Amino acid sequence: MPNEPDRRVALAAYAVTKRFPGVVANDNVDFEVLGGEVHALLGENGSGKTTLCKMLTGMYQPTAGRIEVDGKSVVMHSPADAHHNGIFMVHQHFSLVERLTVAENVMLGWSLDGSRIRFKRRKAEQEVARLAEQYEMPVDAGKMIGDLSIGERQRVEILKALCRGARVLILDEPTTVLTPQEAERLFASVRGLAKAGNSVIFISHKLHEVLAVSDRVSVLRRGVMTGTVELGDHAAAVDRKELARMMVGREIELGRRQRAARAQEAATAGLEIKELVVHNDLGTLAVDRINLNVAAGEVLGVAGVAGNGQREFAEAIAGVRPRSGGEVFVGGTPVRSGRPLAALAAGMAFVPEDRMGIGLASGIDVAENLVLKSFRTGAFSRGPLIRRGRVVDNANTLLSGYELRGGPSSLVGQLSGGNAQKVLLAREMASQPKVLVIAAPTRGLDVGVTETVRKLIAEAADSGTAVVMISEDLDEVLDLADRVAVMSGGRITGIVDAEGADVEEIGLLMMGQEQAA
Amino acid sequence: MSKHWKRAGGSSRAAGLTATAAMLVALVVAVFGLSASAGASTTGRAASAPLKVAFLYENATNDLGWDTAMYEGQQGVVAKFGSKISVTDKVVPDGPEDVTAVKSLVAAGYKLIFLTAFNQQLYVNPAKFPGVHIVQAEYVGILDKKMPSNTSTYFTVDADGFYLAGMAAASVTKTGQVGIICGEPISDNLAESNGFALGAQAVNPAIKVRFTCTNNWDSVSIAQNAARGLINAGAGAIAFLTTGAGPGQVAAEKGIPWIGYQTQQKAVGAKSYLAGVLWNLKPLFLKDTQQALSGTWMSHTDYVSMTEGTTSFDESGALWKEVPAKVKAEIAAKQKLFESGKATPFSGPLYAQSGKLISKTGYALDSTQVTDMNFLVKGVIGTIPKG
Amino acid sequence: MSAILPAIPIRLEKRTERTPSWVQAATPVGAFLFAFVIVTVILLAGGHNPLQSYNAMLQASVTSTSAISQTLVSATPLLLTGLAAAVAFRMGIWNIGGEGQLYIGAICASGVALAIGAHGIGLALPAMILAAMVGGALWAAIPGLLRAYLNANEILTSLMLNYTAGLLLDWLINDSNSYWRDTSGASAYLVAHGKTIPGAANWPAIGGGNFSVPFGFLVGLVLAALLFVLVRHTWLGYQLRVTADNPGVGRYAGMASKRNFVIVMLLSGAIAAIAGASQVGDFTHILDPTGLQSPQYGYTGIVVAALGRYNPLAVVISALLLGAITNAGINVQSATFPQSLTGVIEGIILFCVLGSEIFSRYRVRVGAEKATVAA
Amino acid sequence: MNRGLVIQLIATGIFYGTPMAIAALGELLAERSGVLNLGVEGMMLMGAVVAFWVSRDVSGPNGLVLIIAVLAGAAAAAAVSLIHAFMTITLRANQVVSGLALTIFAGATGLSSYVGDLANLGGNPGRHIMNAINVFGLKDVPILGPIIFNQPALVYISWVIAFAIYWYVNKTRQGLHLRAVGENPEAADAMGVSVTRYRYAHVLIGGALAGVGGSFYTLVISSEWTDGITSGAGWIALALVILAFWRPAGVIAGAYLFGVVSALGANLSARGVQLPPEVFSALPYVLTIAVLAIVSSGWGRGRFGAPAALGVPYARDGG
Repeated sequence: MPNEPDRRVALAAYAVTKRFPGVVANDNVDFEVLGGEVHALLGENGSGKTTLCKMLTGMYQPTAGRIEVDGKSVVMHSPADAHHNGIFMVHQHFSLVERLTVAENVMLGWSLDGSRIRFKRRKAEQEVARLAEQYEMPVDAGKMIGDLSIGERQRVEILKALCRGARVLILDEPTTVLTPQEAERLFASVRGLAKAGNSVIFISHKLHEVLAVSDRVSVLRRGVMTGTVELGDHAAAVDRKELARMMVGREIELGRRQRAARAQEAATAGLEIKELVVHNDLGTLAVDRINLNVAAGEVLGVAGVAGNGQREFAEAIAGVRPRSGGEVFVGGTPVRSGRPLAALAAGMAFVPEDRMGIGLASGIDVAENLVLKSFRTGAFSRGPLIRRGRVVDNANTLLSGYELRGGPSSLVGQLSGGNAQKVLLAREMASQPKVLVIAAPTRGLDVGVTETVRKLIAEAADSGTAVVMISEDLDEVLDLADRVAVMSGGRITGIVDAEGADVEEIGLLMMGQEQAA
Repeated sequence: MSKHWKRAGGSSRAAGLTATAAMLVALVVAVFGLSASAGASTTGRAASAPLKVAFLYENATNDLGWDTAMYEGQQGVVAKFGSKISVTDKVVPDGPEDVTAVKSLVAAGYKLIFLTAFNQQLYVNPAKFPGVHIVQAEYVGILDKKMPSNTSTYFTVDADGFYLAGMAAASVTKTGQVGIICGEPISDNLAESNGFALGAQAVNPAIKVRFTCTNNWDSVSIAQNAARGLINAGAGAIAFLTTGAGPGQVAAEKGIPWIGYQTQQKAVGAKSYLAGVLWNLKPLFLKDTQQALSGTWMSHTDYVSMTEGTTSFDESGALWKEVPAKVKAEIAAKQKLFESGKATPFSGPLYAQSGKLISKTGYALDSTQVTDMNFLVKGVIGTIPKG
Repeated sequence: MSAILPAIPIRLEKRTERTPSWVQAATPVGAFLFAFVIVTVILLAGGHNPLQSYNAMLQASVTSTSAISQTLVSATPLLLTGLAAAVAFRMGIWNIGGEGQLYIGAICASGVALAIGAHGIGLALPAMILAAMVGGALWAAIPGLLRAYLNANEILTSLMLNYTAGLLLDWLINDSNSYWRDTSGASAYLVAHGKTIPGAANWPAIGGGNFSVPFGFLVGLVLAALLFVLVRHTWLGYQLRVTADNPGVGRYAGMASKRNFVIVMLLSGAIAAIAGASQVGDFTHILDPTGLQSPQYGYTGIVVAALGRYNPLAVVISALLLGAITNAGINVQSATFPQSLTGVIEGIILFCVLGSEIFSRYRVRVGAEKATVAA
Repeated sequence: MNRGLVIQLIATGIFYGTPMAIAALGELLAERSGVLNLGVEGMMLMGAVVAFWVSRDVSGPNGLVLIIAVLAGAAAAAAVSLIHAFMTITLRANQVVSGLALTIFAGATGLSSYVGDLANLGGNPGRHIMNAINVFGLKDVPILGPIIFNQPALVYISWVIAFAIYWYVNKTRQGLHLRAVGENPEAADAMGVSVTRYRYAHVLIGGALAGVGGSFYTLVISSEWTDGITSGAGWIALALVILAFWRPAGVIAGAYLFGVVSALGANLSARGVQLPPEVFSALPYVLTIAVLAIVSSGWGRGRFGAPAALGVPYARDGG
């Protein structure tokens, strides 16, 4: 049971506004965090919750309004100012230096014993080990960050803040990289911190987490604070639909996809994977003998915590990464390993998780990105030359289904995350693929685009494409998929039907516990 | 979606680039144009047209070596003829830009041009500038086997000067060894090195003469490296044929007597400066300028050394006092013979390093044998790099 | 957002939309004006009359046909090494090896000229260019392959190869009885030099009287046009642009980014080598180590490419500009106007244009961000 | 006899390696902060010309004037490196092109030669020279004497600088911040470390040390000024930083190796063994390419590779 907060306002923002060129990220927001309280900040991606927290930590300066610490108005120009006020933020992608040890990362920008110059490595490691013990965040202080797992890295991030005497700790979507059990242990630590008098701001867009850990929850939608709800002892009684409405504004039919009654048809073979083995860039085993079949028109969800081989699995199927072993068949025909063009020819489409990293060339304009896979067909060339007119026409026809800000000649690098995903999907769907492999389809997209993307995936499946959807967002997988395969440690630990699946069981599968055969 | 994006997108980027190009060119012409009209022309001719004389150097004229010696010649000409002539000089790194420089000088009306470096002759073909007198240090004859009529040249071989230097060095060395840095293994350097060796052997027949080539003309650090090499190998006194006073500096630091070359260099390492083989090119340059002024200039080839007074032996070194009186007298006597042309360093018997007899007693090498010398004399430790 | 000078309320704001074309045109012009002002100040400080110096520089490089021909002599190698650097830098590949590739091109071209030059220009000229391109491409292949397959930084490997090529050049002429060295005749012992290529192999210059365009410059113009079309309008150029922008996307789309990287490096090396062939064919007609190494055409070519923002057509203009400045520098040079001033002027122009680059990516905002703090 | 040659070679190697070592130590710091500066040759020449100017014009006790000269050279080179810092850190210009521009602007045919002309430094020798000192009178001790105890002061200062850098980078908080700024500027920024200030500071220190290295040529090796007197040492310094895997001790060892190799040719030819000098001169460059290939391939990248953010301009808003 969360304890009784001591009513002192540790950190607050009054009438705070933040304007970026062309968008108002926060509009006249009031937000108070009491001492010793776990205060959740709930909101969809793009609702402005991260921007608000960046202002609370001095990364950004508010365009209007003021920030108060312990009742006094403060102006913070940099994270260092925030640190002086005891405010620390743990980001989603960690800011750790790969080639330094845990102790060195913790000591960065801070002095252990107040000495301005000397940095004694051994003493620092002992101190960090002691603090790790004290906050039950076990981690080896002498190891290089490069050699740590994702969970350990997150603990180092939190430890960095605590060691520096954080009184207000802001956690930005911490559980996305954790298994349910690791998330549970995190909630326990967070409650422990609160009991010790610190305040914790818990940013999330997952309802069940918020209810499980926080004393109060404030909800942000499109940069406006729609309300603060007391949870405390009657958490269970809170109306979830009400909170969702506050978060999303209108009754989004997030309901589950109506399964076309297709299960009975002869399951024409879409994608077949036999004994797939793949290694990652460092040469270690990433995918360990996976066997899967995805029928045409079926959506197979692949759930699991990030970093369990999903990325290598997707890239190997799409031919971007060579397979160390096993076979892949599309509509019965085998696909050669490590040959993106062969996969393309076989009717494979691939929307990667890292949109700007692999999917789109940011320095090239939209029109030319849209022909990335089709320029070899000759439809757009006169001998070796590019027929610019044809390329732009193609862009216009493909993008007709989406309202895309900026024309075909605007650089992809200048598009928002949502628009980029639209361009990517438009291109991949253009070739009416037999198989669509799509990773993290809606990460970082605002609600409107998320809806469009989900509709597209559903349409693809209904039109007979075999869809493999890899996502860390369990709710999204359960909503869209027919069956859910859970990956852990590079293996498929179990396959369950999405209809009425038990989250607890999936959690265990994610943890690597093999499904009873 | 309307089609209007169709053409606009692609072309806007191209428009930007052509705009850039047009703007750039317009600016350059405008800015320069402005200054052209404003600047008064500076190349108007004065009343009685003075003869325009130019000197073209490959290195800065203060390198305390070859170019400084040439510059002293230039200053002699300016001092002598004053307002009757107008003199300029240019420093241009060797390469096609030598031609640019000469063309611009000819266009500006220069009638007498002194080319001071061998490499310039790889590019500037005097035959292409008929109306201009061109004076060169040594005629290399690459572009034109036969020397054009508008060219004259002087050929400096200081074997005699270095003979005297060899005598002095041999008399003061404490290690029974002397050394010489030869720079490029070209014929006159070999002749000067052999002169140095023969002079040293005249004073001390058992003397060891170390010879090293750096294949580099003007790099200070390479020449100094070679000087250190010689001293480490035991040379008790050193001389050098590379340009610049770098090796003298090293010798002074290690207290080893050294011989300066081409121009007065003792300031660099005065305390152990022994003597110097100095150039005085004024007589040559004055003759050419006088002839050009009086219109009686003809092509000529001078073969200059002590006899013509263009090479002198400087005895103003701090260590000169350590040369035994007997040797000083012999040096003075030898110098008079060289200056009067009655003697040459290469009088027989003369043996090559391999021991082969080059010329019998009583016979001396003739000038062509000296200008094409490609061997080292007996007793010299060192090898001429291949080629 | 980061403030340039905290004191003065000027802020840089990242442009979120495409750079307007007037800005693209105005920035280099602004940069030149700014450089022009600084150079004038330096000339005044050095005791020179700026107008007189500019006038003399102008007369030396632009106003008369013979001056323009001389400018072309300096501009030709700069155009070729400029294009070589532009095509590589445009693709995000830092080929600093233009200087060494130029030497290798000169060695190959002079070798071929000595061998078959006597058979007439029709055969000699194409053979010289081809030989140079092959040599330059192979020399550039070393940093290319090391970077593509061993991930070795191409900046430093190509830099080290410049010196190695220079030493090879010295060795061929000064230290060995190599095929290139002239060991016949008396002059062989006066100064170490290479054999002169047969007269028939000398490259023709186009144009009569005292206006002549070196053949190498025409080759440069043709190359500039070809490269512009290649990069902008061909699918090979498209693939090169994609792999340069993001090798990951290249692999995803089935493009061999490693192979494309090496192709661009070979192309860049080949073009730089043509500059070497042109030096031998057009100007020196002999393989001369000092003549090739002292002007540092390879490094100045990078300056030319940067001034032209790596766009082949703009590189033609910046090559002409730097050629004019180099040429003018020689003419204006006298005891009072030392040759080193040209290097200073070139450096200032480059710094100003380089600095102006930022204004096309960022918008300048005057006045501090309005962070009003309520009482 | 050849034992004497070996001792001479090592002593000369240390002597000629020192200027390159000092400049490379400076470049090491700049690169550790993530800024590549190809202008080392230009900065060394600025240091050389200004140091010589002071040595020629300032009269006073030899030791004092030499100190002033070295500091003046360092300041001049640092001032020039400020241009590169402003270009690449504040204006985020391309570091490769800016570095090359610096060498053209200040190098052998640029500002350093212009200063030489203005102050008419050529041809007349400086009045002060830093000679080898006889440390504790041990000059004549058989083996170590000439190598260790008979070198000019700057050699011993270069050892102190190398150790100070080792201590600074590994044993101080600021050194830790420097490593973080070079490896992952975003992380350093998030922890309140000012990336811009660190990069400016270390590019300037790099410039100053390049100036000290340059002054070695006009105060120690010789006391005269010629254009481009460092003749390429700046480029070797760049190679040294890689050969040493960005570690100070490696820089010193590599520099002395280069010194010995370049001295070897001259010493051998003085003893009658004439080998083509180009072979010796080419050795260091070929060696660097080989080491670079090994270091950058998979095996070496983890421990020995370049700082991860080398050459990448940093801007908080993603640049």
